[in-house]
Amino acid sequence: MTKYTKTEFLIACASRHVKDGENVFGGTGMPLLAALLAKETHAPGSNLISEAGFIDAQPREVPLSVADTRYYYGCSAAIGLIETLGFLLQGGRIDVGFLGAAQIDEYGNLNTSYIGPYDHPKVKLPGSGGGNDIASSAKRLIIMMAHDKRKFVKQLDYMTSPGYLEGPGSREKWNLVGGGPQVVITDMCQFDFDPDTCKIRLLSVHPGYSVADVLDNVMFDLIVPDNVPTTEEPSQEQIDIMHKLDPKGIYLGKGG
Amino acid sequence: MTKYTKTEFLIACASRHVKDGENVFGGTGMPLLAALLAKETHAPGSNLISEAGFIDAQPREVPLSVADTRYYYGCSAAIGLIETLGFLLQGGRIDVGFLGAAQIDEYGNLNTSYIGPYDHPKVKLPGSGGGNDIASSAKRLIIMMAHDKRKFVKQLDYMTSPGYLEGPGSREKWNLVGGGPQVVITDMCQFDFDPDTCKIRLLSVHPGYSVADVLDNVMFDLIVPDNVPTTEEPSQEQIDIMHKLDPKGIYLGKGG
Amino acid sequence: MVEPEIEDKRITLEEAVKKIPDGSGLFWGGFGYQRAPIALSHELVRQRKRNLTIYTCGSEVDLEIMAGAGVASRYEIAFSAIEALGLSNNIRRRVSEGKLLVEDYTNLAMALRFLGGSLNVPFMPLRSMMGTDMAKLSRYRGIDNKLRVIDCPFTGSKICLVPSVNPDFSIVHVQRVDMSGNAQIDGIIGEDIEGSRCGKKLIVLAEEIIDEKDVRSHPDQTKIPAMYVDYIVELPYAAHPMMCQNYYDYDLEHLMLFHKATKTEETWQEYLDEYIIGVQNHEEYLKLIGDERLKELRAKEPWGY
Amino acid sequence: MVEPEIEDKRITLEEAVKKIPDGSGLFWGGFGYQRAPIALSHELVRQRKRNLTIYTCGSEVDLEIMAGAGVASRYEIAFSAIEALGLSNNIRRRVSEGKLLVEDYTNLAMALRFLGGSLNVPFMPLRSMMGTDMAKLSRYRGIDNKLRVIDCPFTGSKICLVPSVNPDFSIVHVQRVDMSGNAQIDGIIGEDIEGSRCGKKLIVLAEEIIDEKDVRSHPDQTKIPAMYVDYIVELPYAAHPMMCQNYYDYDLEHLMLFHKATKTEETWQEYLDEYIIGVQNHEEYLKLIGDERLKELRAKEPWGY
Repeated sequence: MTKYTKTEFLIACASRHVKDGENVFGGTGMPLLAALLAKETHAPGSNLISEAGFIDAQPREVPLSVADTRYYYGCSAAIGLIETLGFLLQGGRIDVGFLGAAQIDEYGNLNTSYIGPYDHPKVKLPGSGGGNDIASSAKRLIIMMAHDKRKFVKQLDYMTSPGYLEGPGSREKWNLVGGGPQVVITDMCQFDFDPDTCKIRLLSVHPGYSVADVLDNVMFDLIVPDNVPTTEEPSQEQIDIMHKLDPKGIYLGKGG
Repeated sequence: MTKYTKTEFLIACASRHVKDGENVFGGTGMPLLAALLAKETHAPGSNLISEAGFIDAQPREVPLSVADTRYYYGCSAAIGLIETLGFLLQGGRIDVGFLGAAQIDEYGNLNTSYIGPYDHPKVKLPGSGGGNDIASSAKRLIIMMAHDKRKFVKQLDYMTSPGYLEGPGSREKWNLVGGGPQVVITDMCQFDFDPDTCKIRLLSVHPGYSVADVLDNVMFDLIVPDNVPTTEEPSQEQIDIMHKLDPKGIYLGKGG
Repeated sequence: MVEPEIEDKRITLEEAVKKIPDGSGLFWGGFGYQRAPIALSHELVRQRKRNLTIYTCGSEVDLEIMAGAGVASRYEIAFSAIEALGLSNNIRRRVSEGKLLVEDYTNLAMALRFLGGSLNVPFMPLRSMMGTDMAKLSRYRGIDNKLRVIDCPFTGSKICLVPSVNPDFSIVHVQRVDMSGNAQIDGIIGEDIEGSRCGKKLIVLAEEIIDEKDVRSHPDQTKIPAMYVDYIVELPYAAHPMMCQNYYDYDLEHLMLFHKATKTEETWQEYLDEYIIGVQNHEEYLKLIGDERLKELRAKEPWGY
Repeated sequence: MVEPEIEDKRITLEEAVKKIPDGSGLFWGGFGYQRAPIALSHELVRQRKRNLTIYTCGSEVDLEIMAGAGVASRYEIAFSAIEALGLSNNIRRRVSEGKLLVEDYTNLAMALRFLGGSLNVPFMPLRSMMGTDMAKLSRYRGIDNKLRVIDCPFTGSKICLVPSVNPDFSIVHVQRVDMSGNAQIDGIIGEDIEGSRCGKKLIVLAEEIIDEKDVRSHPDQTKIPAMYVDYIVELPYAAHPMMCQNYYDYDLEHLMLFHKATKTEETWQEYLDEYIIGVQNHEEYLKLIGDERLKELRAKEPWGY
């Protein structure tokens, strides 16, 4: 059995959701490593795009910012936001977007703006950035979150980015370009969404966790299918490639 | 006395309306030569812009098209229409635009689209191109036309580009960016516009023509001031420079 | 690392035009005398395409060819003439005959319609056209579908909305492209950035195919990333008798011959027979123009023409 | 030929900042770690500017500085964090204290607001924000002035309109500029094309002044033509501790020191005293960072960082 850290597990897990030939908004951090790992393994023809303006990037070192010059060398075009978020994303040409969040509700709506009431926020979070744009217009959304019960809420403090909003028909009502969330990856399990109700559903639990663990750690009702498989573990090859991509352990951690 | 052709006279006359430091849409033909002549004489700091995307152009040979590569060498930027017609022109940054027309009415409105009724046009003309954009948004408009009585009409067959529309307050009503026509230069005279009524007014007659000639050759009422001066003639220096700019006589004619 | 297989999008001009069904809408690239996709208009004629709608700001010789040969029946454009050379005679005749319908916009309006299409929004705001017949008369869209003048919900002032365009195909002619579609354009871009992104399919004509490495070592020069591009046609002198910066100048002699030929239906039909229908393909057309003439037109350093 | 006198628009950083009155609105250029006008935020602090409104997509260290030092009281932005390093601690504190009001938009919404301002139209259409709290809650503009969701007059579908921005000043940091203002930007442009054109006055910070001939021999590289530019400040390492492609990398050590310092008000005030208020100008700041460190950060070929 391969030895792996939690971070390595999550990156390998996320990378499997990227398909060959897809146009991917990678951002930074774990999603970026997941997208790069996919490109180095099963999806060599995927096209890594940074919203700052880099198209088909092939960084030799992991960038710290979506605008990091590390994205430049070997990319096929370096343009700007109107191109990436306007022409490409809103134009319906982005297959996969990655987002994180501080809170998620049962329809996959996300909060990255405020903890506490809007009028007197306890914590100002980073805000949307391109997140609402990506959640509105990417064909599929992959959400990566730390699994803390207080983050899986019945009611968001603030809805920054649309999942399925109020449920079936909501995205259509607002004429949104993209298809909505496909999967939520936490350090405990994977969720997907029930196509009829648009509600969050358990997809798989990670090794070492049970369905009961997950149910104990969400604050909303959760659809649990009869059979919940165990999430696939990373291969040694995946782990080795990750560390080649992040040799300094910027995202993977020094311990590796 | 300097000898000159009608074309040389008109170009010299038009060039005097360009001031130093101004941003000028030059186009092609006589207006272009007028703008270049101004730059080579009294307005060295004027900025010649082609709507195709050339900024601060300094062509060594006269271009035949607003997109002619002859505009490129030595210009300071080569961009596109959104830049020139959007950011610069609609943005209110163009001081002078030049236009020609097949018909003009007493408010300086122009027809460059159709002769005859719209439903069964006798002649399809070039259309607006950037003309309506320039007439809407340039701070001042300089109009150059061949003087044929049938062109100076009470009622346009089609209004392509706005002069003062229906008169005082009309441009404000439509929230137009630019200031409207300043001067009309024909091969017989110059017109300007009465600031109170926005109606066309005789400004000067060219040598060899009388006020009566002009009155005989317009189909609308014309404001004629008590004193109508004679239009200034071109200098030998202006003529020499023109021919340096158009050595092949593309616009000046072979006879020179 | 797994090397991705680079998709080769190159096809022939004949194959490209076969993909365009009768009745299609086409964004038409180039501006004025620059980078006009003339060779593609020739092949549209040879394949006897019909009822095309052309969307562009101000193409010239190509619009004359497509109107004159009956390929296009609708133009949504701002301008038709050969600029310094004079009026578009074919278009003038076809309009009078009722065989060509022209919906008139301004250059900025068309550029914004392409920008709106690229942004996937239904309209763009504009401060031209208002107060004139351009905002009152429509040839075939119907005036409410041609544009709307509204009171701005933020300022209360008048503003014009023009509907976005997402045509079936975009046709763009560039200097260089790699075989996956990353395209470089030298000099002015006219409305080709927006035009290349607004179409449902994009066909790129290029003077030259370059190596992917040349693209990736100068990413700032890529004006059209490969992900927009469906088909590539390598086609030297694709713009003749118009110009292509850093490759060749316009052929003034041929342009004048062309313009003269369009003056009557009879002489136009002769031109059509000799230079377009009478040749099998672009290579034969170039032979007719002659190697020597083409060499004379080659761009000289540092002028680019 | 009469040679035009080339206007020299160069002024010092101190002079540039003196031109910005308290209460001004500023477009703030750069994106993420790239070409951030950090040095200008320092000088705003040194000159004790107050009540500025900053318009940008997602600046980072500079937004932290201006919030932390009390220079800005309103942000219309999409994002605030130091990306990989973590949250914006100063902004978080100032928002909780009620000293900083943040009006939340998305990156695309802000970029379009600048595009609308550049085009001199009152709004731009957008397909984000709808259905979420971003379209329901406003911090200070009032919701009807923050955006409008309307039924498209052409399609009947929902579309969001965001109001254009024409701030008093645009601040943009570029690699190279000639002394009349023609500016070249290497690599990604973020929202700086639109941002540089939407302001009433434009101040350009540049790493290097180049000769006008170098501009005019490569017109395709001019990203901001001189006619938009009011003032130029030549300022090497203007983005430190952020990066500037082809000139220098980010200073990760200093960035981490900065981020750590913002964690408490006390340590932030120490940073402010030592690195910003405690130095006379940008040159002294650079001395504090040290020549050796700056040399280490210099970009290496062919990577550009």
